[in-house]
Amino acid sequence: MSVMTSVLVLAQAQPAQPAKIEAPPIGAIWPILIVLGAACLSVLFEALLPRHLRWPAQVALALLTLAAAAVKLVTYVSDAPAAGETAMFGTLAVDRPTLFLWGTLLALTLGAVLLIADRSVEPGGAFVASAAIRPGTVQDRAQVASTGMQTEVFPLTLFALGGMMTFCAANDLLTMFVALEVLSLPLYLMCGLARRRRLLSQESAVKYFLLGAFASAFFLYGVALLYGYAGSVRLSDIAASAAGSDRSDTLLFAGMGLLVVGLLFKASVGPFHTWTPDVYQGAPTPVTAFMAACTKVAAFGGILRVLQVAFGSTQWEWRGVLWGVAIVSMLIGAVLGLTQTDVKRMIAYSSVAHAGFLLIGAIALTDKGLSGTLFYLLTYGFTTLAAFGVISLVRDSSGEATHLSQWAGLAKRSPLVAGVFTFLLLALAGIPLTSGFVGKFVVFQAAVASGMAPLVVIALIASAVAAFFYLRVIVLMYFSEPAADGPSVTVPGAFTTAAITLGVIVTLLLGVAPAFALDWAGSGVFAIH
Amino acid sequence: MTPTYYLLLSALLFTIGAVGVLVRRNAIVVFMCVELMLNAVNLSLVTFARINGSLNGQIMAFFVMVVAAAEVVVGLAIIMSIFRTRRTASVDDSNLLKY
Amino acid sequence: MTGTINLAAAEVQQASGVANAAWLLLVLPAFGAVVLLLGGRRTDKWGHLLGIATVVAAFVYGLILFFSTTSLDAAARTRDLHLFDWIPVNSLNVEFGLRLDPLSLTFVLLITGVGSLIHIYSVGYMSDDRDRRRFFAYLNLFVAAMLLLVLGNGFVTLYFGWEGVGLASYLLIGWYQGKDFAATAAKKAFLMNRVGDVGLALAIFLMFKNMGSTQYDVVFAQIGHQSTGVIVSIGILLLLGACGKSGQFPLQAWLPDAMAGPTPVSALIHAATMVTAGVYLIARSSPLYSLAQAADARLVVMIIGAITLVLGCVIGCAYDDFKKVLAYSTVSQIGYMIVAVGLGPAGYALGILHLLTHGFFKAGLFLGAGSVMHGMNDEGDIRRLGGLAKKMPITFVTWTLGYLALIGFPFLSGYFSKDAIIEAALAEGGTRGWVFGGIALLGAGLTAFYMTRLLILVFLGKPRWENLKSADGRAYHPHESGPTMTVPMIILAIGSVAAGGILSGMLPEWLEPAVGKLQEEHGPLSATVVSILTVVISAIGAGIAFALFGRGEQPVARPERVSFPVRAARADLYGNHLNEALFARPGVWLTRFLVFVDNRGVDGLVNGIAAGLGGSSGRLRRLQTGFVRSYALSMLGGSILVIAALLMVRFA
Amino acid sequence: MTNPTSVSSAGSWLLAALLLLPLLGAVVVVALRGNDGTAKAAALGFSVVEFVLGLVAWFRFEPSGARLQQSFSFDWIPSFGVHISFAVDGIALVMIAVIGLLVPLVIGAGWADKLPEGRSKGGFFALILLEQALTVGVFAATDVFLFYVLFEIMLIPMYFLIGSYGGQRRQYAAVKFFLYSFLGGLIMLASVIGCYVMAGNELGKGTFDWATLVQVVHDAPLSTQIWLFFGFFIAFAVKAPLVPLHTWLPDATAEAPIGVAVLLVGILDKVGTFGFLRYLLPMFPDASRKLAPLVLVLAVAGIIYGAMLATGQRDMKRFLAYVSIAHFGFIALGIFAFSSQSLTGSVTYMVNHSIATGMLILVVGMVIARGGSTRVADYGGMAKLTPVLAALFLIAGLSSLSLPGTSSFVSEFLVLVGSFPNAPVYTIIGTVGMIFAALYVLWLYQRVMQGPLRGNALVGAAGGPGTMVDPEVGAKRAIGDLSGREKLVLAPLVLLIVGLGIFPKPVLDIVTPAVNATMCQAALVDPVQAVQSGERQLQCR
Repeated sequence: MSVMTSVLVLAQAQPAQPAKIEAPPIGAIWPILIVLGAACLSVLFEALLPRHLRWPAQVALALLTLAAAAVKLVTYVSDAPAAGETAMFGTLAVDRPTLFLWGTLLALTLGAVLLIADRSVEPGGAFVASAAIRPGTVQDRAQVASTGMQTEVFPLTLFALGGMMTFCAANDLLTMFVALEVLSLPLYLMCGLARRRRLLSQESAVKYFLLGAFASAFFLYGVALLYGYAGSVRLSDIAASAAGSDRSDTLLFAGMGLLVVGLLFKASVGPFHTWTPDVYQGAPTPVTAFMAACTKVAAFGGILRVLQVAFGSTQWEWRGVLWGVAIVSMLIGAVLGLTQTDVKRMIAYSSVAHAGFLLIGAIALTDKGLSGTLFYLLTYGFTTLAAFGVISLVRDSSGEATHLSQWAGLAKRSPLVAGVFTFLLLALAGIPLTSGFVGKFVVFQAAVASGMAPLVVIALIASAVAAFFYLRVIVLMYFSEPAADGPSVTVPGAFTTAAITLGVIVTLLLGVAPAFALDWAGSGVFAIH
Repeated sequence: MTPTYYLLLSALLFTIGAVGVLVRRNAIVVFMCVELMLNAVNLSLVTFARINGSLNGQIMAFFVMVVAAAEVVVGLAIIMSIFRTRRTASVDDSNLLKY
Repeated sequence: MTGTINLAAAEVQQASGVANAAWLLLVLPAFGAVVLLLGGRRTDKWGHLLGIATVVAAFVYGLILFFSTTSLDAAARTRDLHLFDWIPVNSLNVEFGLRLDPLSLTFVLLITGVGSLIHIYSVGYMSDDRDRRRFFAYLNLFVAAMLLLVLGNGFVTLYFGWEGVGLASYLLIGWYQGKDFAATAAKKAFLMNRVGDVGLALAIFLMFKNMGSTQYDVVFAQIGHQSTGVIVSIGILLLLGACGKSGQFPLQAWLPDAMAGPTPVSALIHAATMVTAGVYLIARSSPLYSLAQAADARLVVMIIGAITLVLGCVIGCAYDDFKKVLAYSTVSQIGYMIVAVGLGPAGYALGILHLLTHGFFKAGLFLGAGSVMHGMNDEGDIRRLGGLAKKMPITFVTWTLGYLALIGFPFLSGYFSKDAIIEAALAEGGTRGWVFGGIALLGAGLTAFYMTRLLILVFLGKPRWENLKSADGRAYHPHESGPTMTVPMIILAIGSVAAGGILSGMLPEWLEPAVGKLQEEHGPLSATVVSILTVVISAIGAGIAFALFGRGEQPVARPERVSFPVRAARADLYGNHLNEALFARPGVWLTRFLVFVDNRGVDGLVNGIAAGLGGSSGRLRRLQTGFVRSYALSMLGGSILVIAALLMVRFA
Repeated sequence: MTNPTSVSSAGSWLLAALLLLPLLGAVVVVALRGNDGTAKAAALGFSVVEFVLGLVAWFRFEPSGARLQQSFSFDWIPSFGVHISFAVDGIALVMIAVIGLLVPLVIGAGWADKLPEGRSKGGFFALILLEQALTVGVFAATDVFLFYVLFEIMLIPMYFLIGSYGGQRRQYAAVKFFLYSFLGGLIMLASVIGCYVMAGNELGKGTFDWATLVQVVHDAPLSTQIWLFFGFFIAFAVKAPLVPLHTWLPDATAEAPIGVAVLLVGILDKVGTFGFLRYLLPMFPDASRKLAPLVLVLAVAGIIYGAMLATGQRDMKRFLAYVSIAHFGFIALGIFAFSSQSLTGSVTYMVNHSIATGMLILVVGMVIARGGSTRVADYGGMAKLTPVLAALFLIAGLSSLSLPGTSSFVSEFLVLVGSFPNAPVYTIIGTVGMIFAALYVLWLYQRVMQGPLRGNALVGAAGGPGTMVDPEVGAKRAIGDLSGREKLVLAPLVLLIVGLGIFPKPVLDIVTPAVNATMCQAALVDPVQAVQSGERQLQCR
């Protein structure tokens, strides 16, 4: 509940007459409250429930929470003010983009929770029975065979989700910082919880944590400098100061630079992506799915808001720099993806390239750019989620078989899985009739409309390069002979099936009939108060 | 003595922290360097609060401390688990994931 | 000069009456070809009869058409039969129609007449070939295409027939397709023809560009209004086409090789009809060549004709292959015709006259050669023949008549047609007249020389074959051919004797509506003098031949130690070497080079980019060292860059 | 005369059926793939019905009617002004008819092919039917977005057709094909977006409707037009393919199964030249005029280069690819020579090339099926063993070298005669290409069909040297001439080659109005006006 308190304290500092404080209107932020409340409840479950009840209880709680939050969200949307409103004394802005992002996050988390909860693909689930067990020991080998799992992953997921939702609604930088930590810290932990290959899992946790903390420091220093510049951390105040302040612009731009670096890190935009491949590879696959889909959504939600609300008026100074960043990110993702031999790492580099595409939409700074980026996030999230879901199915005796050579001839073993994965890869490549194409299209369209045609051409070339590594997997699956002792495809249980199906259906639906989602994404802009 | 010196000191501390992250091998020390960076920011915040004549900056510094504390909890847990496994806290030993 | 021509062009009537069925001329032989080709082995038994029947029917219809035309006024003899719009696109309308006028009807009779004879001859000649049916199909195909060539009422229909006869020629030259040399000769013929066709095609394009049509009536009506450049260009491009088809310099090399085909083919296609299509083309385009502005084009035509004339004679003197000597003879005789039509109004009719007489005697000569080879195990080396006159009397007599006609023995066909050309060339006047007349006279002498050599070595002298065996090991048993072969030879021999005399009087007048009035000009020498001179020179040539070859034994093996001119002539005056050196070899090298460029250069670039990306990817991924501190470093570096850039943009 | 933008929706059910039937067919055939026999029969049935539908559409098309006929349209993505709208003009119609013709033949030709292990006939034919549906869509789409979508989608079945059913290096070829086309397509996407944004600026709301975009874009400033032109051009030039963007084609053709090679060269590649006509000329008339010399250089370079490389190939299928490259040079020449004759010639060239080269590929496939090798050096003297095959080979070859009397002549003649007034030098070089055409066709015919028996398979079938049997008789027994099925596959092509060579008017009548409308849209005027009368004159409303 730290967010709540922080918000209250900060709010008290702002008004001139503290006596007039009223109870904050919370109708708009029920979804956040539900998620965070459920997270706390979930912690209590861990503490109080007997071990064998925890898993069912946690799963039920998580699913119920998501459902309740979604219901609240939907009921709120139906009569929400079109221009959006602020809540919690202006620290949270609940406007159309926020609502869209919340909806996206809730839906993606549903998929992620389903993957996390699955206990059929890997008997007992993808998570270690007890995080305290040292890898390589007798206990470790025992826990691999056991069916228990560390159910703390559920509260951690809910906390992270709460942080993400707050992050994209945050209307001032301090709230944003706190939300950033709330979403990050659980993820650091979740990365280290894999049942198998624990060394890799722990390593990824350490790397993610150290780099994440490092990036947070940058972010925070940026906040400080901007505070120094504007005298406030509220986004609208910064925008107002940027329009006419007598302070040195050095503070503004240095602060902005540091802030943006922190955000870009979270969004795994190159060259701040270095954690991405290692962490994606090392983390348990359901967590990778959650991280890849939801963190990206939240981070870009924050980036969009910061750039549009706080720095819209200075865009001519910084836009060129972010052009460069976008190009670097696309090229790094596309080129380094070419030679990857691990499926998860490959998708990681793909996500770096996608981050570059998303950044193009984010720096378009138009309504079209906003709605396009939002739509892209939606499409990308579901596709990635499903892709990692499929990756978790291809296994051999030592767990997931993520090395590409093990995927050779998969289509002969399991045409369905190969077909689904092919479809998802094509979506990632941006082939028409998949959501990936529509997403790219709307983003690039917005970019061209705001005069970034050269950037779009580079992006398209990068897409073509990236298409190669997606194709390589398809070639391996379809046109190569399977290895004699290759991996088998596990028949997934209901949870994983549901998650993959969700992702695939959304990918297809948004590719074939994207109109309704485009309308949602374009239904409103950021509230500036 | 103008507040600018505090800002410079803060920048210096931040830089020292950043360089520390780059040059130190021990995970704990690296993590302490990150803490140093956060505290450098705190100094900035307080200084700016002073310059701006509002309390917000100081309040924010408290927030940062709380967050840093939370980070320590998580961070030490992670570092601990890897130390137990590898019997070393050197971050350079964790490089199975690469290329 | 132009007035009469344009008049002729303007007075195109619509065909009516019997002429309405002129499409039968095309359809009959084509029908035969289609039935024989699709019918397969089922038609083996009667296929050749169908082939003959269709061509004879076409001949009969041609005769009826001819006589119905002669009954018309001279002015009404030029008629068009519109069949359908072939390629209509906006301003371009290529009609599929027939032009029925004295010129085309003359050719119709020649083609179907000689064609019928050769069909009949082939029944005997090809009796041993199990694919005889297909042979007749091809011959029919040829007749149909050749008729289209001469009957078409526009340059595109002419082009259709032009390439169609090329195809038939290709198929028939390559008849013995199991043999590489036949296949190669066929390919060579087609290719060299294509070179000429490009000229014809470009001429057509020029016509469309400048006159908006490719039909004879429009083009000939408009041609007078065009600039000299256009007229000369079209004239020379048409000539290029004629060179290809008629084996004229510099595209003469394919014709001797074409003798790889069966002998009836050589007679029909490569002597009597197809190779004279170039002459037809130029005569057909007389409204163009007759223009005063086209004088340069005419000169080029004459030069080409004259060069070819001499070239053919010279090489003909050196060859030892029966058919190839005849082939070079054809080349040189067509040279005469080209010279004639190059003379313009003074020569069109003479060229056509020589074409017709040549059609008779050269076809007869080839059939005779075929008869000899048929009886001699397909032996074509004249050094291995000799003394066949007694064994093959009919062949000998008919052949000799053809021979006499060719060398211009007085009052036989060649005498009328060739003398007239020589005379007209001399009448051109001035140096030009002397040069071309002189060359033509020289050619007459050479012709007499090599033809006499042929006669002696084949029919007279000692039978050198008696102690030899043919390549497949059989002994030679020369015998006279059967009636299907001898009858056509006899008929052609009669033609060789009489055609010149009959035609020389009537033809110019008959052709007037098509090629204009024959303008008889009188040169420095009178007609009688020219005739006497020609006969004398021919006699000298024949005499030398008798002197050299008529006495004493001729070696069976070819003497290798010979003087340079003979060596050069044996090597086709280095025509093939030239082609080889100028086109074939550089072409091969260029192709190899381009294949290399395509694989290594163009595709190499593509694969290189791919490899470069892959390589840089492989190298860059090494930067992802796995050390968290290096990641932090890259982040820090990136941050510094971003901030520096931001500040630079702001403050620069 | 025709109003370039007029639309008539009469008979739209036909077009809808043309689009959906192969799709349905693909689904049915996949469902039946367990049983090869039924699946094959179903595939053939669907493709034949599709062909009949195509014929009906042809006869219901009114050449003098609206530019776009049989149209239908409904909203797809309203917020972006994207519609699912289809219609045909004369150019699209003839291409759709060709697709309808080729697919049953390809299915017939592939009837007895041996597929790689583990692949089913049903899957193969289903992919072909899917490809058919998509290509019909590409030609019929009148919404630029829809066109782009189908343009990219149609790569995927082809990718699998090459990659799953192809030869030794199929992976390389499939990926190369896909990436080449995909990159081209993506660059086109940039231009599509550019046009859309322009329309948005101009009209207040963006649209992808082709006719509207033509109106909006074709007045754009030259520099803008040039950029947009290049985006489309590169995509189409890759697909067509023009030199130097051609190197995917030899690999793809060489590795693809024969039937797929037919579809690739006969249909898929035509999308490129179709795009020249449908998109480049009307939408960017100024840029087209400005850049015509560039395209013409590439075109004639392709004619000569393709022809020379064809003669230098050792592999018959690669040979076919280079032959096609030369032919595409002619098509591009005609399109960018800007006369109604040359444009009509190019369109008919597209049709005739599909027929003639399609036949040549099928025939070569039959040769390969008998000799078991794609190398030219492994053949010789086959005409003796398989005279019918040799005859059909020759017919296809002659059509390929545009002998008069074959349909290709009509188109090549139109291209050249129409190009000459505007682009004489290029036309002359192109005409010289005719010689090369003769060279490579006859070279291949000689090597494969004529001369003595050569090659291990043939000589081996003859019993090898030193056997007592007459070698030819032996080989004849082992290597049969065409079967009835094979003859049936080739017969329609021969009929069309000859029929349209003698009487091309039915095609010309349908194509010319569409070409005239294109000329009007591009503000082009025929260089040669009619001499006889004004009625054939091109008039724009």
